[in-house]
Amino acid sequence: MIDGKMKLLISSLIFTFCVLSKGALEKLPLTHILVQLPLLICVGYLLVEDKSQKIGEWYIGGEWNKGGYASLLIAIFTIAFWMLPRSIDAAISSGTMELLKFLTVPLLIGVPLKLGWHRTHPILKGFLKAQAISMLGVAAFIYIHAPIRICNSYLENAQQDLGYGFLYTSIALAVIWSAPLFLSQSAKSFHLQILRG
Amino acid sequence: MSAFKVNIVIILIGSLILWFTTDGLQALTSEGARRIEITKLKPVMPNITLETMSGAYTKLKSENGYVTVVDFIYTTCPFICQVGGDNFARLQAEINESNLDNKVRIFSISFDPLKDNIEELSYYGKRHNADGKVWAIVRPKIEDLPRLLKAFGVVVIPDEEGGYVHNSAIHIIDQQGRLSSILDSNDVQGAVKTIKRTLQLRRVRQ
Amino acid sequence: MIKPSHEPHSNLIKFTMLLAGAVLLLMMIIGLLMRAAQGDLIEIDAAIFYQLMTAHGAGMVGAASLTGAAIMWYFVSRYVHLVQEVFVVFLTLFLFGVLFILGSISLGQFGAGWTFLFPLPAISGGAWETGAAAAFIIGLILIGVGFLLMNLEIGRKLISTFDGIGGALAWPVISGKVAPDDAPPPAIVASMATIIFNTIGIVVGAAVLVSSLINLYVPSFEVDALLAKNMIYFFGHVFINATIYMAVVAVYEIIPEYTGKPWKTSRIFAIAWSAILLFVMAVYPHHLLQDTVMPAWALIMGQIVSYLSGIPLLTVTAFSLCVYLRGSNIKWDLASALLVLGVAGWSVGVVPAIIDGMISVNKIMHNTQWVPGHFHIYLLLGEVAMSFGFMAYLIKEAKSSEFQMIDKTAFGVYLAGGIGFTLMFLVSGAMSVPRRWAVHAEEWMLQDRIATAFALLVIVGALIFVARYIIGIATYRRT
Amino acid sequence: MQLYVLALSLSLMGFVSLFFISAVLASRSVDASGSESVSPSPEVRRKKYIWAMFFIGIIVTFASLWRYPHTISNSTQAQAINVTGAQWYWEIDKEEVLLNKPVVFNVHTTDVNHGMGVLNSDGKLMFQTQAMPGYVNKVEHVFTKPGEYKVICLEFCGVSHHDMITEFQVVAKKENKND
Repeated sequence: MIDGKMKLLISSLIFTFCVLSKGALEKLPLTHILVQLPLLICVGYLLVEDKSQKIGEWYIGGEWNKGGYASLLIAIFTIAFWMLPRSIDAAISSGTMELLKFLTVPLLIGVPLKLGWHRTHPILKGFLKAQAISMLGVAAFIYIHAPIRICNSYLENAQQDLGYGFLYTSIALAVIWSAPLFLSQSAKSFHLQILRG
Repeated sequence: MSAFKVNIVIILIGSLILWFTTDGLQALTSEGARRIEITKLKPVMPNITLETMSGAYTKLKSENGYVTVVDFIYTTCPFICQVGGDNFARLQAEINESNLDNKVRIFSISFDPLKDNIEELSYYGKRHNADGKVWAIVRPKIEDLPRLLKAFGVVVIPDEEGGYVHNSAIHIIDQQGRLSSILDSNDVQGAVKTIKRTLQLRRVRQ
Repeated sequence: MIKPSHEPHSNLIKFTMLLAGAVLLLMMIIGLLMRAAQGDLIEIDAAIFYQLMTAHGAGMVGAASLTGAAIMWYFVSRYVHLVQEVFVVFLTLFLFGVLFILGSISLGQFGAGWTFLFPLPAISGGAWETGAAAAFIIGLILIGVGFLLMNLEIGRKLISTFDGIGGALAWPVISGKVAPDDAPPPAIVASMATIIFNTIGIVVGAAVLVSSLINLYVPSFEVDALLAKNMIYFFGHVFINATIYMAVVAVYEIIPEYTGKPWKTSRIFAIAWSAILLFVMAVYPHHLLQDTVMPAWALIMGQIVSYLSGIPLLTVTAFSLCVYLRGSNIKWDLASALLVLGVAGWSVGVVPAIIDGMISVNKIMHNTQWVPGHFHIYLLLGEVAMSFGFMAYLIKEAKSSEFQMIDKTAFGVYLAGGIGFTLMFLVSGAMSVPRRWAVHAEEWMLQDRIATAFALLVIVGALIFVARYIIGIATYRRT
Repeated sequence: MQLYVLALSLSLMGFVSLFFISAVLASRSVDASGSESVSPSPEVRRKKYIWAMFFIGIIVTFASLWRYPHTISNSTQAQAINVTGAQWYWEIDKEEVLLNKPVVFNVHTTDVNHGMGVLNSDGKLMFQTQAMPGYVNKVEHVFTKPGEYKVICLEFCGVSHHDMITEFQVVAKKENKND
């Protein structure tokens, strides 16, 4: 198993990579949005430990974050903000927004997701997963077919590539999340034995 | 604080941030933002010199109190500028029909003044029936270009085939030389309406 | 044998069925008005007609899905512990959705049909405003969210109890690892399959609904019309099919109680339901057979799968029921009669559907009244009959559960009305009468008028079913 | 054709109903279990039905799709017609087409989905295709009877959906006087 320090190290390595490869990844919207941003989320995700750290305790055990709703809301609003084509444009043209991106994506998406997910009700988890698949589909729809340029900083066919990227991500997530359900979960199925008598 | 209150606070703050960064959910894209900002601020455009397709010189701000309609093009553009050209041809016809031809000027400004020489400009003009009187194809001096594009908020980036990608739109400059509205480049009817409204405003003020 | 081990959520489901029964009656009356208007017996303005049509479509799909969901929830909750609050949330979201939809139609004059075919909601030709279209779409999204939550609750319980999706679909029975005696009961297999395709349908539906909503307010974000049509019909087909696949659970669970013979998950039953799971999703292109720009392989697949879908229904569910009935000494009462009618109506209705699923027939039958003909057979005489049967079952202990004269009469009137009503659609379809026309030509009106009379019979029958149900609930409470 | 479809459907539907009616009638007879020994067991019969349905299905599929019903022949004799649907009228760029020669309809729309259905003078639907925003649906038909044909709308398109009606003529080839 990877321990906390190791995770911290990986986290900072990814962050350094994101900073160094900034120019290369931001050249295309596909790599900007579907590589750099997820990597930055990973940075935050690996940054904190569930229980061993103080921040973890505060998050996991805190009354304010009951049901994990608060941390999920923070993550969702931050995701919504960075889904705006305007914000992406601004992150390229303005240094302040760039800095904001490198701070908020790990800290306000990655960290809350890591620490809030545990407390989330299974149905809400399923709902959010379905929602993510569906909304990636919407984004694909818009980016593939939009006759206008959504981001001023990017070319139109690059925008279409991003659309297809959303589509494939959506399909991949659907497979990744549903495949385990087909596998035998015999550890849990003691109830079945009882039913069978 | 209880979880419920915290959640409410997060929702409030989050919604407020999204509301302000999208101008009240009006503008999700930079282009949308540019249009909203302009209708609010009506910035004065730099009064630069333009060279027309007949080789004459003119200024962006009209001395006779005309309303000026502007689009940005490059004449070798394979697609979007040609469609824009057709739209401007329709606009020119509409203006002539409404007898506004002594109150309105149309400029198609090239943002590639090095490649677009006088011959290229006049060829583009001929192809789309620009009459030279209401509608002229023009180019700025190369040193004025960055300032001009910045003022209009037009972003031009080179594409892979040696051309450019840019936001194409109908820009309307009022009699005082202020950029007053931006419309979709195929919204000719809307442009005519806006032009009439802009002319009306002045009359009321006088 | 896996036997029911929990008390089902009776009161909640009884309340839900009461609501659904009322909606069904109301929508039937709207249907009657539409047929009467087409027959020129009453006068309805075209705009109002199309609003009624939108309400009838959305309301009937809604009522059918609500009854289907209630049936599935009721019987699944006999086998696994379901959190009742989830159904309450589902019902609340559903009712809010209905509120939005009714508001968009009655206040906003929305009339684009329940299929909200892009870009009609956005381009009404002045008949309704953007806000009305948005309210309708938001209403559908709310209902979809409700269904998603309900499906997730049942799905996760089935997955953890019956050893994964494969276990709940009885795959070990197919491979021979588990004997039919130890298999999950038919109700579980059917519910698991329905939940999977319905969840996928809702995810696709949500994507196209949200895209349409964005397009309403930011028209420059265009949606590709062909892709939108594919997604809408995928969602629509899956959703309406799910209603009957949920309702048939009532047959699997109730009929054995009437005969005393168990209905087991056999190998062929398990194969049939896994096949249904695939077919329901692969068959939707049969709604697009007249879009010649569709790739030929997709339309051919639509035709072939449309035929294949009939095989599990006819040779497994229908055939098993017939075999099962023979010599069973089943006790006939309103519940058992309606449930058997439901399977029969469904099986009969699939015939004109399969025939219309052939491209060459579709070319001259699509969007004529042939189409409402076939789906009214397997809704009116199928899903809705099963739902009324389930309602009769819910109040069965309340009275002496004999097949009383009034029940027999109601059943006869409903059956006769249903047959006559749907036959008129088929005859009109064969006479090239288009569907969804507010105004009919003189020469089409004979069938319209006959259909109106039959519709009246259906309503009389349904009214008695619902009245008996209400009386039943009232007396049940007291005892 | 439509009447054959109706007749076939009704007889198949009757056939399916008979199964149910006989099963319901047999449910009362206590003696029914005895008859099972005479006829083959249900599982054997079920298999027979499944195979029969597969077999019939394969034949019907090949017979009905041997020539793909949406084929455009690309014949040099074909006449092309552009049909455009809009809320709520049809625009046809030819008022007359020739008899016994393939006619290719290029079906467009300027706004929402429409459905172009063509009725003959007896009000019988000859064929149809959808009109979809951003696409051109092509459909080919050979008219074998001269006369007036009606174009109607078969996809719900708003409040005046039922008013989208227009006509065109099918005429025999005119005598060429120069011959």
